[in-house]
Amino acid sequence: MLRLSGLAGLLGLAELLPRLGLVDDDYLPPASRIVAALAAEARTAAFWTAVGDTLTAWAIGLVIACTLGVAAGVLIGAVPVLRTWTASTIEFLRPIPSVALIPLAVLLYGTGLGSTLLLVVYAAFWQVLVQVLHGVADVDPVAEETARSFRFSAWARVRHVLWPTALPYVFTGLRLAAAVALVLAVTAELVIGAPGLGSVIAVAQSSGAIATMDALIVVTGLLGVAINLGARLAERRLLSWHQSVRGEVAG
Amino acid sequence: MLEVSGLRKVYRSQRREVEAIRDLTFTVDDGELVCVVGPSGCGKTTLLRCVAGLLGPTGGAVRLAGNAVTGPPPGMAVVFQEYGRSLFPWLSVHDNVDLPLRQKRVPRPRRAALVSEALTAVGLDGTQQSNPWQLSGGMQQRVAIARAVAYEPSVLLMDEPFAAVDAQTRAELEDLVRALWQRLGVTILFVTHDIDEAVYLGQRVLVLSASPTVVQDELLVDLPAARDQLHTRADARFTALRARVYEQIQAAKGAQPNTAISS
Amino acid sequence: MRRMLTALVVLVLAGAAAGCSSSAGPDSSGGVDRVKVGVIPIVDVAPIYLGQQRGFFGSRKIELSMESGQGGAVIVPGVVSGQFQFGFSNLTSLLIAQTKNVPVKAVAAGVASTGQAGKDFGGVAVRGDSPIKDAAGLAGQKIAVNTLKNIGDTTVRESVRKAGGDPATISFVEIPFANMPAAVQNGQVDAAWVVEPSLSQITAAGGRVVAWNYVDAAPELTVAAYFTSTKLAADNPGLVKRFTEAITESLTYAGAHPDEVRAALATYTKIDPKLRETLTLPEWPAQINRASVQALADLGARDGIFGTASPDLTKILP
Amino acid sequence: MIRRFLTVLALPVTLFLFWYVASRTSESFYAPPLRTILVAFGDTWTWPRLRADVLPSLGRLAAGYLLAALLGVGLGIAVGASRRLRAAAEPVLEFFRAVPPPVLVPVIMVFAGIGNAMKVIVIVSGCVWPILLNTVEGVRAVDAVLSDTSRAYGITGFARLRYLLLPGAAPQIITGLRQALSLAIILMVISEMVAASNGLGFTIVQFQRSFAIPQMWSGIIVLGLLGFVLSELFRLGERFALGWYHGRREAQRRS
Repeated sequence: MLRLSGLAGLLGLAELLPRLGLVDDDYLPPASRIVAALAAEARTAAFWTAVGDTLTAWAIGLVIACTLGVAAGVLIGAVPVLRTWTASTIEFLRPIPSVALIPLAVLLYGTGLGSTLLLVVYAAFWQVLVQVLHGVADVDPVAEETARSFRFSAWARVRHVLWPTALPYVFTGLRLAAAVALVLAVTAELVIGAPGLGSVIAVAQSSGAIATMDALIVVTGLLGVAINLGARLAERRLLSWHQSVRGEVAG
Repeated sequence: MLEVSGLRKVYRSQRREVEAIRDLTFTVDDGELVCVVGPSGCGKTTLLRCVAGLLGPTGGAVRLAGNAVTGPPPGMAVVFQEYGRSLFPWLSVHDNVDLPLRQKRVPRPRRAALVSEALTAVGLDGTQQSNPWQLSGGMQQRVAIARAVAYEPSVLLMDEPFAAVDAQTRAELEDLVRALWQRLGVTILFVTHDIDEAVYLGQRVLVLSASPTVVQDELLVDLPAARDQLHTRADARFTALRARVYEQIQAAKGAQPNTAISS
Repeated sequence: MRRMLTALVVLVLAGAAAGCSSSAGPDSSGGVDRVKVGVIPIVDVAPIYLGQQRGFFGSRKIELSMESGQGGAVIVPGVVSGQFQFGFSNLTSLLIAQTKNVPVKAVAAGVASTGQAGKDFGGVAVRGDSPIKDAAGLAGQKIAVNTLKNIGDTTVRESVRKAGGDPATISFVEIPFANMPAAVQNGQVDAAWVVEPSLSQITAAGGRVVAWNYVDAAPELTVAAYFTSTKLAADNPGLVKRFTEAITESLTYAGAHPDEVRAALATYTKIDPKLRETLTLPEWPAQINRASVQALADLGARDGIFGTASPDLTKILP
Repeated sequence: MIRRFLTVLALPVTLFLFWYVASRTSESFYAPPLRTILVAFGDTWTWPRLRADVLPSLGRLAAGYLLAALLGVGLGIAVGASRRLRAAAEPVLEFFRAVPPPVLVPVIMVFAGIGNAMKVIVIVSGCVWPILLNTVEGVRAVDAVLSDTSRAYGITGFARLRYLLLPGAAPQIITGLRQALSLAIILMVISEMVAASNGLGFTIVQFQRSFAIPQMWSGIIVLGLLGFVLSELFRLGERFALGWYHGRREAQRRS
């Protein structure tokens, strides 16, 4: 009940501000008009195609980013030399805004799915990589030494010591990456024009259809809430064995 | 004087209710050292948290010097079992002891004297600027005791303070507590699951039943005030008292099985 | 280990490059060329959608698909890299591209000004209660344009210049067209150079147009054009010729059938139906007006948007 | 020292050399040889340019980041300390977090105009979330025993904030701040893509639009360098602020 009161309050505020004339309702329509626009959109097939396109780009991008991030993270994390030698490069590449890669993306993939994927993967990859590196660094030296004393092979050490320790961190990374991937998917579509919710937002914007634009923005927000809920649920299910789901939140 | 009368505590979660304490009544006189002992899971910590004002009771009352305890009362200090978690890791040993005094608005020179006296009393000279996590477990618990002592409480609550330190340190700390008690004349309520410890330290021992908890037995420890690890523990009277407490606890375990009330 | 990583990087890059080359160049299957055109989803490109519906491209064995990109920054690289075979861009951008030796070439007219003050699809608008009465009054004001150092600011300066004001005193600020109605209404800018449909939104809210910059810049100004890469122009002149014919036919048809244009807008924009019926449509002449392009080049050179270079019209125009 | 320098620089130098050699004969208009980019870098990022474009960007970045930090930590502590507030606020926060900042720009413009305030708010609106959500988690994770100890010793009100909540949540707050830093740089670029007349993001976009591709690439390198320098500074600050945390972790691992 309480959980809904916050959203209800927000909705009320969004309705009242324009109604009371505090902001011009031409440029920030009241919530009821946005909801009506949303209902109108939801009746069109194009809207669902756009949602589908965005989610497809999100999912594929996330899978690629996670696979690469986990592989690279375990590799770099497990070999100390690699770690020291790559640290500066990672710090250099990580903050390069994915939006700066837009020309490169268009050059390689035009305005297709590939462009969106490039930006999504680039942004999400670092989230996973950094978390995996944190996780690998957290391995208990005692556990590591125990494994060595029993003459575990390198693979077995990765499998039975390193991986279980890093797993909660990996999940945190996945959750962060899932959120960032959605933001980037919509941004890429918005700026480049690749098919998806973002490009529909851009069309609504350039057509001056402000209520529709706001409705679509609301949809991206709701998708974000849903993705976050799903990720948390999955994490809780899969990591219930772990005494404390450690690590970091949000991104 | 510390009075606990008809104390009852029920934990409510969404699905069920658990009665941790059914009915506890006892008093601790000023300057007395009373040990509370009971089987594991009997609600000792709940009792202590209620006395400390950290937890509101479901029924009954706790009174300190005639005033009902509704929140942490001034003049009461607590030493917790988890020394590693009760010290501020971001503050030095000195600041850990100093901070509560600053909150009490003790003037600066007096504070300096109290902190250094307390640290000397627990044998921690020269560690003032260290961080707690740089010390061993026993030393960390000494810091917690020093903090309580420097606070100059009229009542000191100790919640299984030595459960997580090694046996030798534990013996030293037990003697330390008795020495401090005798020197400062403070009222101490000492909760433990260790029967030997309870008998060795206390003037009086309260034996609690299993949960939901009531007072199972109460006995006076008629050992001489000067106690030491070697002779006191070898004393026949000590052994007899110890046996009696042990029997009571066994009886307590058998008498009242765990009951959870479904709502 | 590091070698492995390098190998991985190379592999990823190679994969990306392969993905790039595979989609470059038009696919020909059964004599029909599949052609992608990078367009901005605005009123200006209605003829190509209309021409597609009418079959002007199909009859020339061109299977058309429109890729909507948000502006020239996306469309030009797309055309240069072969992701799109053709693109739509305003002429000032194409002139800038030419001075930087971007390998592109215009193939057909895109959209043109109506040439009539009071009835053009773009102009400089102010709020109803603004003290600015005419183009001269714009001197010293803060004016919104969608892109700095491009067709908007150079033509607005010309309007002010012709009216006797000092264009150097104007401060331009970059705001997307869609946000201009709000920016004008809230007084964040003194005036905005704005095109349809945002222009109609401003006038509907009581705003006035004080300068018709396209009209002032040159008679019958060609604003934008369709272009291709020099590579495609050299490799496949037949396709370029067919595309040019088809788009030219589309432009002519659109010019003659404004009602069908308004209907076509519904297929790729979300412009309000009422607005769709009333907004001012641009002209769609079949030919690029060279003299007007020269005028744009001169204006741009005067404002220094080409740097030290000066555009060579013979290289960029068909 | 020299060894550390070598390990820091080895891979970047190798990669740059690789790029240099691989792009030597590039004829692609959009991927010019690194040589050309480096020449453009020298010509472009002169002192006046740095002052005219990088400084304003840094100013907005600093303002936005600090504001986000204050807001995020402040709200985060309030929300983290109150169960009811948390339940009501969480869905709203998650919602706003998921809205991509570029689509918020027009909405923010309606309220905040087109000046520096708008850009700062765009930066705040994007990078406040990791700080806020991490602070909430950090406050919730403050040790229960420590919290009890504080109450028992009468450490309440401001002192509770100063000595218990803030330092207790600090490791997570700092994690949030670190995540927010790289976000802030991205948002700085995004905010300068609209209604700007100077700034790093603005300049890069202008280069891109005017087909000055080597200059554009040099701008991206500047962004990377900026990010690198800021994250190094951050690391120094973190060592200082979280000395106790790292020390304790080390101590726990040894024992």
